[in-house]
Amino acid sequence: MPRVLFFGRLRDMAGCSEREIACENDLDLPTFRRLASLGDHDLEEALAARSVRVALNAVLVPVAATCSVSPGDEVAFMPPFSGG
Amino acid sequence: MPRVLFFGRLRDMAGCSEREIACENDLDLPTFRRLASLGDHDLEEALAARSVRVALNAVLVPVAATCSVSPGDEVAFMPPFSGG
Amino acid sequence: MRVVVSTQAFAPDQELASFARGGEAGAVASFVGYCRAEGGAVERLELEHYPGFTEAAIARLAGDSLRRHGLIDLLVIHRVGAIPAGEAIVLVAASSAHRLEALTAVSEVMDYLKTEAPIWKKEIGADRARWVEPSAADRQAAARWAEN
Amino acid sequence: MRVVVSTQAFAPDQELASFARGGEAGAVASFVGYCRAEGGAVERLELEHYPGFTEAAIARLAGDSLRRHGLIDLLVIHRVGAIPAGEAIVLVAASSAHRLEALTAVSEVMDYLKTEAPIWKKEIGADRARWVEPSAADRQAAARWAEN
Repeated sequence: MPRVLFFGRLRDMAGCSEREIACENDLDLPTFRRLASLGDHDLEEALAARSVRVALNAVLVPVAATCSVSPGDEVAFMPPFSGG
Repeated sequence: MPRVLFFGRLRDMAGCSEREIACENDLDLPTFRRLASLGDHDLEEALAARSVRVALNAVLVPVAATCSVSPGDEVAFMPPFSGG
Repeated sequence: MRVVVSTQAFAPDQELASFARGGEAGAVASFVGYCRAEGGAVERLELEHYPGFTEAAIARLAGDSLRRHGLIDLLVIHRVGAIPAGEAIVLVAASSAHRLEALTAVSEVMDYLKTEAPIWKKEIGADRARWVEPSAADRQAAARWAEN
Repeated sequence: MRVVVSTQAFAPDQELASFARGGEAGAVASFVGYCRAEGGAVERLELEHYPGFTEAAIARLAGDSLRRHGLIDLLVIHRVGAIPAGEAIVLVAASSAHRLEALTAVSEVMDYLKTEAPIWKKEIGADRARWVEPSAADRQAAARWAEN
């Protein structure tokens, strides 16, 4: 089962920092976002925002639209960074 | 009697860091440079270089040509600075 | 080069004192960022990171800066977790033969940390809890390095 | 603000540790310049200054930078006299609310020290003794501040 990680304000919206997603098949990213949001449409929309970067197994996904999520993958949704 | 201070490579050329100039009258700067050089024409020319800044009584002289030196004054000849 | 991402508090002075500048370094530039109390409005910052991913991203941007500016050494320490007002968040130190490279690298690394380090910063006070996002000025500051 | 011109050796780490950054400082930037051995060619630097005049000139350029950038505090220590290879020549530290002001002020003060501080620097080695003059790059670096 793939795992989703939420950071920053997305974590606050989700109410948790990670979830396991019940799915045994490969998923495209929009489908994964829908499953990861557990019916929370505000969260689903927030995950799809242009400013949100996506990492698949701790590697930044350059073009989120082409991303496919397999069972065992870890997908991170990351709002704008604010280090320093 | 006015006093002349030499800094940096001008000090090396003059062979000393300061001299008292035997003179009881006000002097314009070219005359002061000639007296301060004690007949050393290379030094006199070096003191007149555009890159050399002049301080009169520890205040930078903006336009050296208009500077008049009185007995009791301290005149510093300063080649390009290299702090830091 | 040394990159540290840790929840531990650190002492900037001690870290700078032990920063090995190397024999031919003529220049050491540094920057320390502190958690500002903003007149008591901020009690602490809470910095989230993505373990592994965050360290790798900072190491990559630091390594790029080290090579681009021909630095002798570079140190980046970024604290994460809860940081009380007044304590240090980040330290960047760079050594080089001449001053321009070290000074430029420190500014550049700081600008990149603001927009490219996977860290999320929340300000917590009696009357506020808000996520900080990079300002337009932060984005412009980071963008100027890419232009050169 | 504190400006020191002295023949005494100083410990940059200790000076930085005691640099009072003040309660609302979010940023401390610093720069330390060292005497480089240049592979053994340089044994020491000899820095001449004009007592009184030099201190006043550095205090003026430091005060201008403090005001222009709204700094919280600024420290300039410039050693003069004989400085053996490996020892510190100059330290500039600036504190401010946000990073840009402190980083900019440190770069600016360093650039001005190179061209506007009445100090004359001679490199001494087994095979050389030469007066250092600001390079074209140093002059350009100082000039960029006047343009802004």
